[in-house]
Amino acid sequence: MVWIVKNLWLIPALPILAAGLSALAPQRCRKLSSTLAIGSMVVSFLLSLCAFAHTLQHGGHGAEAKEYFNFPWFEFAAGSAGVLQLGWVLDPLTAVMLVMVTFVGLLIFIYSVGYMAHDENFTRFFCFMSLFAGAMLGVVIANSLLLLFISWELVGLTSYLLIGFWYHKPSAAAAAKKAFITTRVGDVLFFLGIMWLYSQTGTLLFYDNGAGCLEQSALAGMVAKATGIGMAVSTAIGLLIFAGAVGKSGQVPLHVWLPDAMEGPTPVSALIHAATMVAAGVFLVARVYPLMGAHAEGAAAETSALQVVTWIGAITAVFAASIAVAQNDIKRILAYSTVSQLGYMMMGLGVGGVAVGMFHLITHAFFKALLFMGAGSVIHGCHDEQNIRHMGGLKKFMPVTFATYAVGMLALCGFPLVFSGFWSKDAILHSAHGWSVSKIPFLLGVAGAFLTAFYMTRQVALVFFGQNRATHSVGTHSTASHSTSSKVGDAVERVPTDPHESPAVMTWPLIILAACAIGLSVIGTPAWPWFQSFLGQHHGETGFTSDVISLMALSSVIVFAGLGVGWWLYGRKPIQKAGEPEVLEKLPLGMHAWFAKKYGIDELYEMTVIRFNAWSAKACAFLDEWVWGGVVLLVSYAILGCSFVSRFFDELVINLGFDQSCDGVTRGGKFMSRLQDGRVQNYLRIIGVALVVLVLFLIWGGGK
Amino acid sequence: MTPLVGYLLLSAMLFAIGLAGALTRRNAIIVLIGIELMLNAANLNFIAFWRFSEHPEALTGIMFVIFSIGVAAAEAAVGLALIIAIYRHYKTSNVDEMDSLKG
Amino acid sequence: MADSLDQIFVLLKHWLVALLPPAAQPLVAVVLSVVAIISVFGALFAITTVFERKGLARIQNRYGPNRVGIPFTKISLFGFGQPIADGIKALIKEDLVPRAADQIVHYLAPIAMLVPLTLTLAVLPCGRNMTALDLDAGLLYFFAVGAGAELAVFMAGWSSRNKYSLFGAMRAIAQMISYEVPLILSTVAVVMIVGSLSPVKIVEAQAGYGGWLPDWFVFTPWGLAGFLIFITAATAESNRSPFDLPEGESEIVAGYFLEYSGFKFAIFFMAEYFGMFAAGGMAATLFLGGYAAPAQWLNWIPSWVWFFAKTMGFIFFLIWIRGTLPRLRQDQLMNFAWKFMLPMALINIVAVALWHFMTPGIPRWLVCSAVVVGPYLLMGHGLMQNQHVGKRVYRYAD
Amino acid sequence: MTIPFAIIAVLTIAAAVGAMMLRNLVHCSLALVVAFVGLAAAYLQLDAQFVGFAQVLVYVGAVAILIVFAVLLTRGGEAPEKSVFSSSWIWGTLVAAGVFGMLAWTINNSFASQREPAEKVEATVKQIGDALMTKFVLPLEVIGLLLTAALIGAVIIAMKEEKK
Repeated sequence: MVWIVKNLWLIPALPILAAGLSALAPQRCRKLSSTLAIGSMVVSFLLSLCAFAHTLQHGGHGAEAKEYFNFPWFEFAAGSAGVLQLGWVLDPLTAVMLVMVTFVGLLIFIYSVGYMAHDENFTRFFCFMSLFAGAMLGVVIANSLLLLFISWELVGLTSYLLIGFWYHKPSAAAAAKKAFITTRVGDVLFFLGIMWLYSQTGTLLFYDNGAGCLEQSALAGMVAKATGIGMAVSTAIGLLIFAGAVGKSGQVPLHVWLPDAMEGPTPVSALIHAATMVAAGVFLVARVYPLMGAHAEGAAAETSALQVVTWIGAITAVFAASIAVAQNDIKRILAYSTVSQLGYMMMGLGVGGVAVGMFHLITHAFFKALLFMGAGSVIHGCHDEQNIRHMGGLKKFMPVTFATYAVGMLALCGFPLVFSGFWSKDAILHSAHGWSVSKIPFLLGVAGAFLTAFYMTRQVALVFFGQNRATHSVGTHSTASHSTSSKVGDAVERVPTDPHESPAVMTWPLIILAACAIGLSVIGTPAWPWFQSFLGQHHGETGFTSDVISLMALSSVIVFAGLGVGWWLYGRKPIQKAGEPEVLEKLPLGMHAWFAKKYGIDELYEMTVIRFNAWSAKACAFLDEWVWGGVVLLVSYAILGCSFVSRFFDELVINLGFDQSCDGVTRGGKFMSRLQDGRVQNYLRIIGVALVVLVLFLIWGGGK
Repeated sequence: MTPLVGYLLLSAMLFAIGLAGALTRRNAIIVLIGIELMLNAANLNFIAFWRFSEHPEALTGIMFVIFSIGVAAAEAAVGLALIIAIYRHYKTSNVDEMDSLKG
Repeated sequence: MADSLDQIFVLLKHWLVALLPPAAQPLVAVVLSVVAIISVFGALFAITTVFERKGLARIQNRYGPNRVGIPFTKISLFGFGQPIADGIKALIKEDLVPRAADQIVHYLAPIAMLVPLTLTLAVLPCGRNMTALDLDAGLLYFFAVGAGAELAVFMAGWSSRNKYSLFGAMRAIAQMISYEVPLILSTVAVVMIVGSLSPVKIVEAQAGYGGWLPDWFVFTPWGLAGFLIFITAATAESNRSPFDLPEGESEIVAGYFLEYSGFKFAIFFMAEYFGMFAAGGMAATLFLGGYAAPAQWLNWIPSWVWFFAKTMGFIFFLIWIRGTLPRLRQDQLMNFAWKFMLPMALINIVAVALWHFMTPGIPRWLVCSAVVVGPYLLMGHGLMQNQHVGKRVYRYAD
Repeated sequence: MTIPFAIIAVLTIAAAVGAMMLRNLVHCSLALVVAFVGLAAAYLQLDAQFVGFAQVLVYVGAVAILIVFAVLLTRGGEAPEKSVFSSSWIWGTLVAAGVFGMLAWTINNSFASQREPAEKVEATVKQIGDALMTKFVLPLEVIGLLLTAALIGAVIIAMKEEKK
């Protein structure tokens, strides 16, 4: 057992330790806490590089490259069955995720040193951030579904803390609650799945040389059994676990929390969207992929849970992209694009296996972090302005941000050949095209690609081109007073000034990420699918076969179409004032309105819940007022009648005996009250007597 | 070695003494002391039965006593705190006068 | 030769016991160890008083006791006759008991003070095979019996019917209870590593000589932290300066033994010293390798010499501290116990657990040191930040 | 019936009686301490070292101090002038005597009196620790929880309620 494998736990432990220490530190020690967080991230990054190198030179591909280290956690019953085991696993999947998370996280930390410079809760921020990163790393290295779930919930908790970081804003508090509760919905099902899995296989370890729940014996056992509604147990469990993933990585119908999560500080959004939280869901599906893909021998592969994954992913992709078209908040647009990209990843996992989905996850992590931090820099430069209709023409004010942002945007759109996004998305589309069940996911994916290109062009055009529309209505706009109380620097002066470029500590991470967003494209091209084979997926054909070429051509055409339409609508003659009507409002049958209010999903949820509440309340009121009320009324009338009759009887007969009975009751009460005099010792005495009596009773044959 | 009966009688005696004190004394603290005595008598029983059992290696009696000592400590702390609170409220620690439920 | 010198007392005892009829042997063996303990530590007590007075005098730049010698001669034993003279004085001095005092309790208090502290000495391994009472639960015994002293303090303070005695007793009890917690927790660390409560086993666990240092626990991160916590808490446990509030002359005249005079007072005095010996011996046993020699080539020196050397070292440390540090304030005392020592002891336990579970090597050292030192700095920083300790300034009325 | 046991028993019972009968509350608690020590000695007689020491540590070291503090805090330090026994002490004594009679009678005619002790038992600290960590781990957790709750509860109850 190699040192790195045995001490893999150090990677998440260090950030968590840093969090603990900076939690102890007094609020003034800003530099201390940031140093702790960044330092721990650096060390974790180096460690995970060691791990990566280890998996490389141990480079058996795929399953045989797994190394894991299990230890008994505690023992709740005698025997080996009662021992609860935890552990961590080091395989290519883990290694890649580790490097990605630590690297992106590190850049985001550095970036947020600049971004949060004015916040007086700096220390708390870094404490939470490193806890967040540590929890995510815990999810990544876990070899036990239980450990994974623990870290998973830690991620949920810290996301709650961070989204609600500016808790003095009611919107932020509400968003935090929403995120927490929405993800809970998924997690409950996830937990059910875990318990079911445990009851089926008796272990929660993924790999435990042969005994793990993802290994052949357990899977075969679960596939053989069938649930009541006919699907295999493995499929049912897979679906339950997938529900957790749906909640965490914002798939339809649980995507509602993700856009609201924008209320947190921008580095948080970057971390949530790029590296940690939403990636956790995709990673979970990839981790339990054997369970998801398990299917009976006779049946086709698509009978497994993967089909659901594919459909959900595809729907999410188009759905969210179409919403993003009509948003005006720069961060919301990115949020919805994240949702749709996550849809792509799920779809990739469903149709193409681990490697395809994970490749898109990795590339997306880089350019999405880039986009968010770019957006953050834009917001920072525009004095906390978030509405893109109040920006414009920033190209000349912040050149570095513009350049890097453009790179990220092109990567997200999948601009052909040089950007990593193109290759990863193309791989997904390719395998979707090859999917044997139906072609609809492929078409949805294509549509999503078009929409992506379109709305990104729109955003960039509105933000960076045209002339600056910021001078009016700064401070009046709703989001303009964003976090004034926590950003000391901007709280004092709200005079509209020219936007400015951000400090170097914020721009350098952008540049590095931009470089990655381009450079990553080399590791996954069809010509040299190193990544795929590293993750242990042996493709039938590699290299540019004819249909690969044709698909690439098709998607390039789609992308160019999207870019072109976007530019034609927004870039050609940029809008002059913020108030101008949206071009898309000319679309037929009020589609734009639908997009703008997100298909009314939120309204739908609230209305349904509220309607139901109100209706049941009315029903109860009705019952109470008429049924019970009526009964009571009737009874009372009956009583009145009876009493009227009985009065004579009463006065003549009862009264004679009544006084005596009263006296009897009084005497009884007196006697009782003597027993019940509130003195402890009397009670104790009675207990003593009772004990004697009881024992004697038991001894003299009362026992049997 | 003293026979089991000796220990049982000793603990019964202690139990009775504790009970008598808890029943007859006025002061709440002494009542609590009596209860502590009764607890200890029970502990003595546990230990004695453990020592005289067929399977002493099971350690059950010892464990019982360890846990009951812990519980007794908690009980003493809370009980005395209650007595002090009552004293602060009624200016008395006499159980005969603490017979009303409402403060 | 060295071995027989090492075991000389053991052999002597066996020889003496063997002289007697077998029926009486166990009893006599016990009596012999009791006598040995009482006489040895009594003699140590006598010598230590002189050393303390002389040492304090040296620190305060004056002469200590230097006159008392053999009567009717010119021979002065550099003042080492002093304890005898003091003993005689204490014996023949009038024994005053306040009229209002609770006679019985007032009489019992010194005994109740001295007996437990003497009993604690029994489990200390004074040398190889030289443990009077080799218990499997020795450490527990040590603390259990030592806890009796608090009650004695209360008896003394309460029975004197004197305001200051009662204050002193209350202070002493609060202080003892508060510092008993970190004291015991710091020993838990050692117990976790050794896996036994028996002092002898603990000493044997530190017997080896790895590398250029002996395997004493004080040479590990957690051991060092535990040692510091232990000696601090032990100093407070035995009411020594700078934790000597219970007998602070300037505030409460002499604390709980204010109303005692003559030999009873001497007993209190003695009990306090026995407490110091017990603490020092336990510190040596737990962290400084007990009777083990600090280096291989020093093994020819008998083990009991090492034990008593380490114990007396602790005593001299206490004397030095007493001559050096000012007295704390009550609230500082309590804050220090509950807000600093207790968390540090708990964190130290975490460090021990890490130490136990990680593979030996540099990373283990680094991680454990980080776990111990980081909170130490942070908490120290947090506790000191709102009190400004600066240079004392002298102002003159004008 | 060995000599040490006789001494212990007499001492313990005498101390217990004293703890229940003495007028001065502080004397009562000191007598109680003696009774506790006697019980610990009885445990040692029964080869239960660990429990004996734990008894001393917990009761003499902690509970006795608690009781003494409570006595002083409730002005119990000086002996009251009126009777220390409650109005209905006769009944209490009778009930206690009845309970004792019943217990003694039961013990005497129970088959337990024929029990023979296991010749050599030892409960080393290591065994106890192992048992606590494996078989009795759940009760251990629960007791820890209980002690924490008791600590907080005691503090909150005894806290001085602010003047309204």
